[in-house]
Amino acid sequence: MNKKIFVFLSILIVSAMALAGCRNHTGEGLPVNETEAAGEGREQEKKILRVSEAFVLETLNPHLDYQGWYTSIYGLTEALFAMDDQSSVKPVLAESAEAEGNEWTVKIKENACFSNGNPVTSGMVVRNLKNAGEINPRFSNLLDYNYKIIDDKTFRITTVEVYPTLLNDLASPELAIVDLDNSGDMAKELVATGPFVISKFEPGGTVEVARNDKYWGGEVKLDGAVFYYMPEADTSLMAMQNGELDSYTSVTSDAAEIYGQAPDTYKLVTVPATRLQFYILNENRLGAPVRKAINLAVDSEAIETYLNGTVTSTSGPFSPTAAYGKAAKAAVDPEGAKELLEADGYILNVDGYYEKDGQVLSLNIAYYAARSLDTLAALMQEQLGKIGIKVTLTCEEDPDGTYIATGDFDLALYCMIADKASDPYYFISCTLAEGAPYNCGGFSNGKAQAWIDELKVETDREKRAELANRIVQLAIDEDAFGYVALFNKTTVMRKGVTNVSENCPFDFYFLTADTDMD
Amino acid sequence: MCRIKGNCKDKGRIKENCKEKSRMRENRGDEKTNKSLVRKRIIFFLFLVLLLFIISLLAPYLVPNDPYGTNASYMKAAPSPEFPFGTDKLGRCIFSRVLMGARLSIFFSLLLVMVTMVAGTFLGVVAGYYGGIFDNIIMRLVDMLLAFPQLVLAIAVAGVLGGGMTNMLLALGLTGWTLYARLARGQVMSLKQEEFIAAARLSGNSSLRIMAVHILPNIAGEMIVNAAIQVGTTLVGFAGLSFLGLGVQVPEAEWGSMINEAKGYMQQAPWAVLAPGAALFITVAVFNLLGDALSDYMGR
Amino acid sequence: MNDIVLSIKNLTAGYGGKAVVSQASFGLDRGEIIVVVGESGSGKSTLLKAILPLEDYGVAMSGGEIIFKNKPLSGMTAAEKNRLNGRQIGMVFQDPKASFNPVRTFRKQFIEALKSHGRYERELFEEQVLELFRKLKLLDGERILDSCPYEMSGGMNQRIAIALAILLEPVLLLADEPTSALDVTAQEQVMEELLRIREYYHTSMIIVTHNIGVAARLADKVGVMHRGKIVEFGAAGEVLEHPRNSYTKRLLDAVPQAGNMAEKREIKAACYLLELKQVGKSYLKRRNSFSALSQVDLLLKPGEILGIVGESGSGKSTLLKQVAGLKKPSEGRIVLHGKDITQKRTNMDFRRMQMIFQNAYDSFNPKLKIRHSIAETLKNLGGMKDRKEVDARIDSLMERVGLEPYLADRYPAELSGGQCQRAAIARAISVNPEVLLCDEITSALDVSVQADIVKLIVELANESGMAIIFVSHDIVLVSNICGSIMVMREGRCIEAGEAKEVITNPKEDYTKRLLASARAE
Amino acid sequence: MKKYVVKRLVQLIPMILGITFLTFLLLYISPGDPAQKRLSAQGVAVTKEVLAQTREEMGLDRPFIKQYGDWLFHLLQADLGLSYKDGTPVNQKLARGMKNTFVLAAGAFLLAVAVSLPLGIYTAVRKNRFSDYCIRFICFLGNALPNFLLAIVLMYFLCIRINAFPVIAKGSLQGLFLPTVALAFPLASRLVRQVRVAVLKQLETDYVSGARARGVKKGYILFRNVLHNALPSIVTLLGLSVGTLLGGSVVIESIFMWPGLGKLAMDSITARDYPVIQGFVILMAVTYVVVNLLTDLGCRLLDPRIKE
Repeated sequence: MNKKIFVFLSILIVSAMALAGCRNHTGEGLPVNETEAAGEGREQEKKILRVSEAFVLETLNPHLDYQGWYTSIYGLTEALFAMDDQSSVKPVLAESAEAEGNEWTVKIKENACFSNGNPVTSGMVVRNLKNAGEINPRFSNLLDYNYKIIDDKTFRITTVEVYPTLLNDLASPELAIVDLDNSGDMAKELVATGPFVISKFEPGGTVEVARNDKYWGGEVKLDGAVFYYMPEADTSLMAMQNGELDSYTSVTSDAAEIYGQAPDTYKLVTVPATRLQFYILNENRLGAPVRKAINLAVDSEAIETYLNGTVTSTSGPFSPTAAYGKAAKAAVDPEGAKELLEADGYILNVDGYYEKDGQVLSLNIAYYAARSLDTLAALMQEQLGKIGIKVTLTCEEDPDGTYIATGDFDLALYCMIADKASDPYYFISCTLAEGAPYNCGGFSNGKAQAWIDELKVETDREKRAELANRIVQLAIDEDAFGYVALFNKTTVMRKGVTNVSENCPFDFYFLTADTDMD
Repeated sequence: MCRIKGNCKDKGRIKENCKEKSRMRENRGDEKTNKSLVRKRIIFFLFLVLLLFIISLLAPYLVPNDPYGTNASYMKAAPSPEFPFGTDKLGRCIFSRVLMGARLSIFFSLLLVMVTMVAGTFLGVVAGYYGGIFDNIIMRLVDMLLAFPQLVLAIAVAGVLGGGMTNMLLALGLTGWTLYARLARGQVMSLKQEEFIAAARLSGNSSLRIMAVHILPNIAGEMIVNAAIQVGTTLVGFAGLSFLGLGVQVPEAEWGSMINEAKGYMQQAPWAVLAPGAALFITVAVFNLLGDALSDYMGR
Repeated sequence: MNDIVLSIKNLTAGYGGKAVVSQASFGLDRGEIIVVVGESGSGKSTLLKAILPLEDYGVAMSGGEIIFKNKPLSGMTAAEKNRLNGRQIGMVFQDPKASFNPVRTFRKQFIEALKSHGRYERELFEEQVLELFRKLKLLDGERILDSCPYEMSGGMNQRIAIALAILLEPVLLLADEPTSALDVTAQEQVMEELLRIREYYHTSMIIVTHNIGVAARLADKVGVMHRGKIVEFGAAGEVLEHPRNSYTKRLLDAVPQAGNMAEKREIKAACYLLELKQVGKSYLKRRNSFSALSQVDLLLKPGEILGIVGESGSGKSTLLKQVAGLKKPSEGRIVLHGKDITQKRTNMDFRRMQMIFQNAYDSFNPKLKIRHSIAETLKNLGGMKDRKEVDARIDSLMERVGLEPYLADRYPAELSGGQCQRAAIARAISVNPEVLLCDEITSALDVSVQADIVKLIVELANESGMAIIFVSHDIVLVSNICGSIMVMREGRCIEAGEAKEVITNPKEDYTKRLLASARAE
Repeated sequence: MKKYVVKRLVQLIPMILGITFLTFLLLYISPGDPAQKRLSAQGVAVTKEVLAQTREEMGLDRPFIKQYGDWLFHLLQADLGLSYKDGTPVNQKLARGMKNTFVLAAGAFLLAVAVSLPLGIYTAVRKNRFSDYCIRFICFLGNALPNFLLAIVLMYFLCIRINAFPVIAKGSLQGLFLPTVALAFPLASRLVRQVRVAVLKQLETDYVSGARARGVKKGYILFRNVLHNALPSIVTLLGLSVGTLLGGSVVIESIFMWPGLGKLAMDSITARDYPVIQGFVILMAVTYVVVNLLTDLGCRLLDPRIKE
């Protein structure tokens, strides 16, 4: 009798498994579209590059929020100008741009045209700039300027006051130039000037692009590319090892180590990028000697080794290759730091911490658990502990709403993009200017403010760089800020994959016409 | 006890004979030894639970090296005599961190289960005994909390109070008590029909005293069984929340966050994931086994 | 010769080695009915279960043999035994609801049983069953087949169970207390049905019961069992009229006889102790109100013993709960000592009126010792605070109800049914109440134990002069002890008055029917 | 019957009001401002004027009660509003999340039921025999193993080491298998024990020994009677487990990169995307009530006695 039950039960299990399995397969409601099976992609004659990306688009409209970054990564859109590997502005759709005072005359390249063949006219460019100004609050200043169409390929922009970094703004990927008449509501289709055109777009899912045969900038080597949405970095690592990916950026330190062990299959390229890890010292709470001691104790080289390969230690906020990145900071000197503290009246107590009139010198580091700031906090806690400063850590789920806004910290960690558009003014105005959102450590220096005002209107590039260096050096010498490290842009490429803008420090470039795979 | 519902005649007569029948079945051969066998199992697992608890209490003293001490030279080192479970990405000794993690996980799980059991049982008994509006309010509250996705609660609380153990205790606690409330209410509703409750009312006991002396001891057994099983679920709950980055902050050692950290470099240092994973698995297993034995002892 | 269906020779059987039945032997001819009588724990149902062993009964035969149609049972293989169940030997259970799956229609369960024995022919089935129902006087068989067991009353379920057993035409029918779970009218129908079956199908039967009345009505031969041994066996008339064994004699005397009537005690007091005026209780059941009790009046003088009789569902227990204050009446008033206690009762009122419940085990908190439960009543109502005084009072109470004081330190589960009820009485009288409410206190006990409890209650009443309201479904028992009687039917009091008067010439025909079926017992 | 259904659905309204108000309150008082999150999504700092302008555009400067009131007003017109994170309609995001989670949850549910029902019955029928103990041991393992640990280990061994399954689900059967197993195994191990208890409860009832005494075949007893009567409690069990599954185990979805409801909820909370969270909470409340209602109705059909 029992045998009969057992046989019956096993049939039930097998049939149910099959049912569950096939039901998934045939179900129309499959979330992710059907593409060729994993692994054999490369054997077919078509060259399709498979990439993973940690961000996902809901619509293709480049002007909305940061979506321009991703349409640029997908190789769909281009702006008038762009940033080259040495983070200086180079013309793309534009031919040239001259400025007298606050009047800029911009000429568009003769052969620049959209993927549907229509030429890029100055009228269309101005409409794009206005459209971006309307829907993207960060570029609302474009609406204050007035535009004059001179002829089909030239137009003039008059800014309210002298605005030397206009070209840097025009180089931001959010100001991509799109054929507004034929792209509909840009929810599913997009007609732009990039080397690739959209072939399949799943909102919030996988994106597929194909070669733009009518590309104005010459021959496009790849046939197409697929961008998978992979928020979890470890999953990308496993997919790459499993042969399902060809290249991706922001490689974690652990993954970098594994790829490093197989140089013949994977090519790793690490370039210091623009994302800066830095801390703000609270001048209202900490005396100058203590702040200097802290800056002497924090050892960014050691931190770089711990974060093995994902960051490069730095003395200033900008990459050393840039003209405006020449600031310098004192070398690490724990002993010197201790002497400073002792000179300031602190005595070492029994359990190894400095004390002054009964009060242990204890610091509170406020941080948020992203971009390895948590590891940085733990490492700084240990390094400061070595020079007798007791450190407590507070993790906030949202820094801007808490310690940045209230200033309730001794040491505040933050990580942000310092060099947005290869010009120093943006970062300095956000962190060092009077009343700047991130100047919450009480830094105020008349001389620095004067230089900042001068930088605002200075048009000459060398003068701007020299001014920026002077301001940053002042902040370092006053021990108001501590610049720790610049995140690297680490790109992994399977053997034979070339030109995925791996040397460019900016995150918003990836696919180009020259990208190739064998 | 057999409960005969429906409209059969002379309920008393049946109950008497059913009791006799169940008593007869009681003293059947295998039933007797089975009971003592189960008792042995319970004592064995109680011993194991006690052992784990003692280890977790003495963790700071048993720890071979400093759980928070990072040293660059031993990053992702394989298990060795000096580091019994090897080291993690920052060179910290995993064995000591697992021990410290035990202190955090076991102690707070037990604490949470105690608190939710007491609160849940109390509210359940009140709802069950008084019925009417009490019952409605409490049960609607239970429904609302159960429908409320625990995830939203946990993360929202993380936002309001910041990460750490308090957040996890609150997140799991706010919905944890509902299980006991529903269970206690059900038990009390059926117990209320028993004649000894009527007898207690007739001998002048106040409702409070009836609840405390007569109702509570009779449902305590069931509550404890569920509490034992709930400890395991809470442990996994804690680990799950810190796995999502909502739980304990970085330097603290908690099994869930250790697994979360180590899953990145699982290929070079699998022990960094497996050690906390195994510790979590064993602890949850022991509590589940205890719960299982207790529920057998209570007769299903 | 070969019409001996079953012969048992010095059978010993029990559970896990402990022999419950020892050296039992008797023979059963075709068409003969043997009734085995005995109290609970005498091993009578174990005997039955030894004949038809099912693995979940766990009954093991440790000696003697059972020969069924001259083939020893013990020698049979499991397969042979399986074919025996239901086909050759039918079984009827005490709890009518137990023999059927409550939520499947009778038709499906009948077909299932027939199919298992390969005797199901689709066309013949309908006709075959309806014919059997007509024979056994089960009216509108069609409706029965299509309804579910939970919709039918206990009595109907039992009769259908017997019909199904007979449908398989077994040679032998075993019945374990078939009537004890039913009320009087249903018992009558079941007994008639069994007699009809013996007449049509000559099935021989072994019926086990603790009720002497059933033996008198059905048995050809009667066996009396006491602690696992058959102490007496013989023709029904001979064993019941002039029993030889002393235990049988004591058993027969314990059965309440209709004859002896308690003479009414002369009651001195002028005013009434307890008055109930037009008391009613209605429940809201799915919007239509269903009245369990309507316009009941009751007058109780100090020291009077009032009996309330009625079948279950007649509202007698509900009435008692109203009097005790466990439930509030929907209409009417309850007056105790001239004070209206309908809505509000003080501890003083509770002290005056105490109640004893039907199931002794349930009236004690299983987690507390008997001593604690009684001490609780003494502390709350008796106002006794001092520990030693309370313990002394409890010991004297235990002796008063005929229990050794050390039993007070036991848990309820460790006492027998009778002992537990005595402890409950001790608790009730601990605060010298003026009224003692007894809710079917004997119906869960064995006959012999029943008699002792009743004797104790009457003694206590006479001694302390307290009044008693005695609720029961057994009109004969009530007539033996009560001065006045109230008969209840569907929530109404249809007849009340002197015990003698109500018993000798009842006015309502419902009371007549009650008396008739009781006398038959 | 219909009246009962209506009554239960009406119960949904106070619950939704209660929960959404609680969520809104919790999110409103927690620090962090959606506008800030949206503008500095890529770590680019934002000036104060731009922030103020966006806050005003998104209506975040309105008082708490007004924000909740407006949201409620729109809800009555079945419009869940636009997501703060990227301005797409909330119901579009929820629908996509729901579809993904449903595909995964349905697969896991079917797999769990297909495995746990037969095993549960089998262990009940062969109580306390060797097979019962070892099956219960495996299930007990499943209970003690947190699903995220199981997921990592499965992915590590099956994807990388033996390369049996693709890491990117991509909707192919292979891709879906691992997350379904990782979700189904813990659920199945819990269900087996609960089904066993439910079936055992029926096996020990009196009518089973009654049927055996009548010589009814074992098969009839087990499948027609015992299982049929055990179904109501089994259905309730399944109802409870559906609740947890549809919540979408965030962990499994994030490890296997499956953009389901759980992941959506997690992201929208860190981004303080109030409309999406509210939508998610309503979805959960509705699911909870509907699932409970279905289980109740199922029980009523199976056991007529529950009517009263």
